[in-house]
Amino acid sequence: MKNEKKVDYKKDKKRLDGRKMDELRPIKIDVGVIPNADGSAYLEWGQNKVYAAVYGPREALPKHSADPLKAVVKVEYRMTSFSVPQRKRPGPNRRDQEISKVLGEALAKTIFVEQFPNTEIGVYVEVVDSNAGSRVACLTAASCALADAGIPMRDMVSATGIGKAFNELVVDLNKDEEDAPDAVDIPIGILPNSEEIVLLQLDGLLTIKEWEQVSKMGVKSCKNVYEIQKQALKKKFELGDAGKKIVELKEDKTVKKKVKK
Amino acid sequence: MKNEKKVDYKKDKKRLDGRKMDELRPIKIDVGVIPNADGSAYLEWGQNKVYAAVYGPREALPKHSADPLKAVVKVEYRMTSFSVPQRKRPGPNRRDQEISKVLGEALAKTIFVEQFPNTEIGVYVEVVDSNAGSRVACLTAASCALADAGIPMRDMVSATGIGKAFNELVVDLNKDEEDAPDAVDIPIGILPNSEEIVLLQLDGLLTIKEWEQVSKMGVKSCKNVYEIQKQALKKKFELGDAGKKIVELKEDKTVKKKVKK
Amino acid sequence: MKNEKKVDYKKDKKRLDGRKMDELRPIKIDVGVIPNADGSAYLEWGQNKVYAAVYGPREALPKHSADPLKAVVKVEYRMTSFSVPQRKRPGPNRRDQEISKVLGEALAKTIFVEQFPNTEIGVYVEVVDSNAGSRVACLTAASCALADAGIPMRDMVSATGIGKAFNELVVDLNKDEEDAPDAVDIPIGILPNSEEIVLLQLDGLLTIKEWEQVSKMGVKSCKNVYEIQKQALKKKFELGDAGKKIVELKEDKTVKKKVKK
Amino acid sequence: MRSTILESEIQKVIALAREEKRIDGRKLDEMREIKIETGMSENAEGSTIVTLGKTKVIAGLKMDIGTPYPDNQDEGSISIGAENLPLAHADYESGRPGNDEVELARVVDRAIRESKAIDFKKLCIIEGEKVWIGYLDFYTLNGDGNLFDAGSIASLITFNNAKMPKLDSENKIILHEYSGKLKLSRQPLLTTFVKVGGKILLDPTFIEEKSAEARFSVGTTEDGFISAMQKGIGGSFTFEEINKMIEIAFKNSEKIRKQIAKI
Amino acid sequence: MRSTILESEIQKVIALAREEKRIDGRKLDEMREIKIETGMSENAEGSTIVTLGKTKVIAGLKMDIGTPYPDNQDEGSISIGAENLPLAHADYESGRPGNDEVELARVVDRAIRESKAIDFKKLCIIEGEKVWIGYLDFYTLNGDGNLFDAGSIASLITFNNAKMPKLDSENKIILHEYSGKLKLSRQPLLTTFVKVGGKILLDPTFIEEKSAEARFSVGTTEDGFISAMQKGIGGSFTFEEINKMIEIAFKNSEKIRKQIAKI
Amino acid sequence: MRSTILESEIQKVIALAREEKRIDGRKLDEMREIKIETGMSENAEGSTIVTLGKTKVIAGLKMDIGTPYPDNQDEGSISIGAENLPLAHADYESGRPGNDEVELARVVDRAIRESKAIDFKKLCIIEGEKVWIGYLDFYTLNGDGNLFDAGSIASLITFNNAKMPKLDSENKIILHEYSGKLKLSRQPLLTTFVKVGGKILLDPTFIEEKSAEARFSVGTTEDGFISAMQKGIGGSFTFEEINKMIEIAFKNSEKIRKQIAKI
Repeated sequence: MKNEKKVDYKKDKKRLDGRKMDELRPIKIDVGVIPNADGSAYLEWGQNKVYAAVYGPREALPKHSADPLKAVVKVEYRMTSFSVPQRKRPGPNRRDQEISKVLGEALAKTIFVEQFPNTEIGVYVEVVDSNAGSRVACLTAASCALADAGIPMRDMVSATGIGKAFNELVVDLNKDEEDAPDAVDIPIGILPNSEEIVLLQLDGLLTIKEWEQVSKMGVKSCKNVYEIQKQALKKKFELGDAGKKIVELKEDKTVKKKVKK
Repeated sequence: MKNEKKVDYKKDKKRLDGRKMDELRPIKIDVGVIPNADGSAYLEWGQNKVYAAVYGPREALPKHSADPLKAVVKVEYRMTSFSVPQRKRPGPNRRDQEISKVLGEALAKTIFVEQFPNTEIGVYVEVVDSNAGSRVACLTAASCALADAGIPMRDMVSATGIGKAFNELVVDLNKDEEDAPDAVDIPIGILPNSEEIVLLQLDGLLTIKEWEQVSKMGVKSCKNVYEIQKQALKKKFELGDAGKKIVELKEDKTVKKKVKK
Repeated sequence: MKNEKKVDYKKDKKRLDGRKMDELRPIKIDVGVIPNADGSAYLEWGQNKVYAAVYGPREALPKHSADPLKAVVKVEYRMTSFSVPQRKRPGPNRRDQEISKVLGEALAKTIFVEQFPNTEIGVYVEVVDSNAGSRVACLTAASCALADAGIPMRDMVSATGIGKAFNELVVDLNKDEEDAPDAVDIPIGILPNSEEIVLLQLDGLLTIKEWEQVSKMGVKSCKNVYEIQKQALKKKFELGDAGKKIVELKEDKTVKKKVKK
Repeated sequence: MRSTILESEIQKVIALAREEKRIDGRKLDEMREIKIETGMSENAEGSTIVTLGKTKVIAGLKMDIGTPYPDNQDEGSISIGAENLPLAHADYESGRPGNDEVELARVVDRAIRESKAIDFKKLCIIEGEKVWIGYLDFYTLNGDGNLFDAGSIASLITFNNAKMPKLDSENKIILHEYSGKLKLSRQPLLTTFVKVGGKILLDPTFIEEKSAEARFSVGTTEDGFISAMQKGIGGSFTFEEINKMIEIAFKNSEKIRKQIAKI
Repeated sequence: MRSTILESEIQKVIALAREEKRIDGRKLDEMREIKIETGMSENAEGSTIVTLGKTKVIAGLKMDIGTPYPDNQDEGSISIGAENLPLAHADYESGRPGNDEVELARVVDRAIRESKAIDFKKLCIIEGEKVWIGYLDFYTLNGDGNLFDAGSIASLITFNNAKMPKLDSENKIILHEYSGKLKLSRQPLLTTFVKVGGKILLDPTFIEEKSAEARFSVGTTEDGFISAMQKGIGGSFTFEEINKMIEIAFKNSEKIRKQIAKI
Repeated sequence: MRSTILESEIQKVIALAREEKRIDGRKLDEMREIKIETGMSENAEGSTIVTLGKTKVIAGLKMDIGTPYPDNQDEGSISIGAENLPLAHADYESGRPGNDEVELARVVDRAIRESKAIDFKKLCIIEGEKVWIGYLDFYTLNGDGNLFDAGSIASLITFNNAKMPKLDSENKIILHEYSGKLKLSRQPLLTTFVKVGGKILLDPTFIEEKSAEARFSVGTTEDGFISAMQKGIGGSFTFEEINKMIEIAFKNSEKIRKQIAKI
């Protein structure tokens, strides 16, 4: 797969899978798919398929993990053994650990954690099929699950990968593109209304000039993702613009929710 | 060992080791062999050699494991590294975990756990040599150890393996029989007085007709095991029918025992 | 390395690295090298390079590890992956576990633990380069770090290896000597003022006669190490004989120190 | 350990069962509706989502190449794992599989393995050197009881539909290329019951399992064989009860097999 | 888990930052003094101690021989590990590396790996059979913040100076003999910032990290490339802030590269 | 962690020791009665139960085939493990071997290994390729102190009596067939003492160990060599005390060797 050296997106004007340079793979979101969870979402993003579930705010366990000032947000990113070409061994590996950490940090700012002292909000994401970009898929799904759970948030979190492959900057790299000799992968997550960056990573070699271009593509693509998230939430609640509801939370910080024990 | 295809018990009328179809291997039980334990037993069953020890009722540790309504019964089934033909690695494997679970569930009903709230009863069984049937050997030994510890019980638990090998239903398969091409292994544990089933597993292919026959053989063999258990307890206490004492416990549910801390 | 069979120290009158039979490798100690620690030391002993740090007395964690009668002394001996010729895997191995235990037991007697009930004193030693004798180097460094932390002690602990190589009893074996066909390694740690033994291990074949000789060499060498320890502490405090200060602690058992939480 | 089930709910389930009623209105021997989806994971050699009432599990198979066991030089192997994901129920926890998950995986495994449905000799590539090792793992996505049957159905379908990876001339796997299928000679399925308030209930929900005295699973095949049995939880069964459950199991699994055949 | 930092200290750091001041008197974009020592571990193929203010880390490299990954038959590999030793700070604990250490190691690793500084093909001994596997581990000896940059500098220097073990005729390592060096084609370095009280601070100390809303690290090369980025901690950055930090990073890392070149 | 020993019992043991008395009436340098049984585990290459007063341990040996260590191409190896089973004492816990068990196993191992009793070269099957790896594990069945000596005796006898598995023409183990024995050239044994109330006690019981200031074990051979020493627990010994213990150890182990010789 690493041998596709003759591919040159600058010349070809289109990508290996036929997409335009700034085109996302098809995204489909269903909200409320896990009945037991307080909030949940199933998301397909190209070949990526992920489930996200939110439990809480609930009593923090073990008890000494509780914070008297705010809710503790725990995020766990996991992959099923069969979600990757070569069987993944059981238990979290170092990549899973890091992704869990950055996803948790990307969600932390948007949740009004100070409203739920001494509780935990458990956010679990499970990848059941993958093809580059599973972390941004999971962040996007987790954000929908939090909204579905009615957790008060400043804004949604919308994410996408931007990068470079075969001599061109592109949106939402797939696996073949990630294997390009000059591949650069830049997962970006933003609060779509304020354009603040909550997730940002980069692997590969990029110039500052390219980065400036990338940041513009990032904002635009994340906002496209945001529209899809809003539609999904709207579909679930049917009774109006659920996405709008989330945005309105920014004004109404007084929302309270009973904590389950 | 899997090549003994010409063996046919239906024709041969006797088994590879000379036993009759419904004959148990020799069983020997010594009660009270581990001085530190509250109750203990050593059991030889053919080549199988196992130790069982009971500690408790004692303070449940860790404290959050305590149940305010009843004693928690913890059973651990382990094998020494040299108890099997190929060296067993240290630490419990998945088989050990499952057997610990089913043995604990087989003992749970017979113990009057509600008499000892907030305590634990630790039951530890260790296989030091094995040759098919170690789990039923351990269950039988554990039951004797519980009786030796004076833990109030509804009944003893008596167990045996029943199964199929070389075209015939047989009692108490040994390793050569477990390796037969048509081998079926069915560990059964019952309360010998009420004939209630507390342990039942099956591996292999069996018809309903054969199962009906197996269940009769199971009850009969377990009752034979029960007689040996009673003799062993009698031998230990010398002063009368200890086995009977156990049975009498069914009538006298008021027995109390001081809990050690 | 095991083939140096023609070496014979009895004949050669000097050792492979040119040392005399009773000569220590060069030792260098710097006290107070880890600013965050309550006490610390860096020690070079031939090629061995080790860091020691002391934290405490501080609140014992987890809480149930606290002893209401005395401070709990926890010692952890670890090696970096690159401190040995063949890369060491992460995590403590059985050797590390044993050395941590014996070092802790060697330090226990000298610390006035009963002055600090319910606290822990954490002693951490890390080997960053090694060449035979890292445990005695660590014990020596840990003792300096405890003194640097102002932990009241009955005496310093001074340690060295004694042993046999190439047909002669020698002080402070290096790796080449440890690989001698007749090598015997005897780590010894003493309280230098009372000559009490707090660390003693032996690997190899030694006669009683040889042992008698070894014990004399051990006391002498440990006392040499003690002088170096005193110099290092003196250098740190500059204002007088810090080593003496330690010794004086023997008289003044009333010293109290505020416990940090 | 978290437990979100209230004692009062359990008492209600038991009281209902005594009157031969169930909290969701089912008959005692009535199975919940089963929905089946396959092939969602393109990276898997086979994958299946089974929805059994509110219970939902996903199973997937990866085939790898390894060396044979010393005592079975001409046989490949299959291993089955089970995990109750913390996203599937408030009471599930992260971490290594506990005793419940180990038992679950092993019983699902035995029902298939002991039925001789899979011919391990066909998983041999080069005797004594290279064999196929299949890893089938199933994960609970929403836990509402009877993971035994849901896992068993999902595993069987996954094996039925699995494509075998293609090998190159050096017997190395060519990613994303397949040749042939993994054929099963039997269609074994588990059927699980619990005893609540002295009554036998087919296909228990989560709350029914928590209310149960005892549990029983039996693996049955389309040609009249029992391939596995497992009694669980701390109570007891009479032989009569066991016989009755085996009888129901044969009938019930036949229905499921018909549904599977339509896929 | 122990935490020795007081809330009042954090509030003080934040208040100072709002006035564009720092507790140690530095300017917001001022790096602490760097001291470098190399070669202390004779058993290592390379070793470096970097002191960055009061932060001190030791890095060491061991080269071992292994088999190549199935999909990269002609390439060796490098793995980077990080450990916060309990001797380095009262808040550090023993045990398996936590999420913080895993992230630290992986970001330091990526900045180097993704810059293509190391040619993994040169680590091949016999294609498909034997390759070099390099283990670079760095350990915190005194923890006072910005382990990312300290670890990055220590790792780069260690690779720069590493000697390659000599092989015998059977391609086995001859202990303590060396032949040639591991050459790097680029000099990538991380530069790390935190946002405290809305202000961007270069090279944060431990207390500044604990006071921070957000953290950002960027790997830069001497020839104008970004090789890694990582946003950390639960807050956010604007694109403007990111751009400003990248600019400072290129300038700052150039200074450090000059210091490294003098070794 | 459970601890069933009362402080008052400890004080009693110390007070008695000061008067040169022991709670079980023994003299200070008196060993408890030793009983020896062998061969109970037919699956083991050798097995032994040693009863020392109320202390009871079972040791067993399994021989396996593996590859030699890179630096000892013509040598096999032996590893010794120890486990205090939770069935053996109320204070013992399940789980991975703790520091006590690791030290116990390693000291028993060293006494034998360092005596050169086992010729590792004789455990070589094919140089550089195949060697014997022996796993001797001993388990405490009833714990009443001095596991060092009980484990040492059980291990030595197990090695003495061990049968070597037979190999087929491909150098694979033929199960349950044996050929020849594992011969030991020396008979090393540990002898263990504790210091209680300033007095030296041979062969301590569990409560005496809990009452002890310090512990000392010495491995001795029949031909006048010390093969191992280990000081344990947090107190100290004088050189005089050590010398005295070594002297007793030589005498005492000679008696045990005579008993062993009779098996």
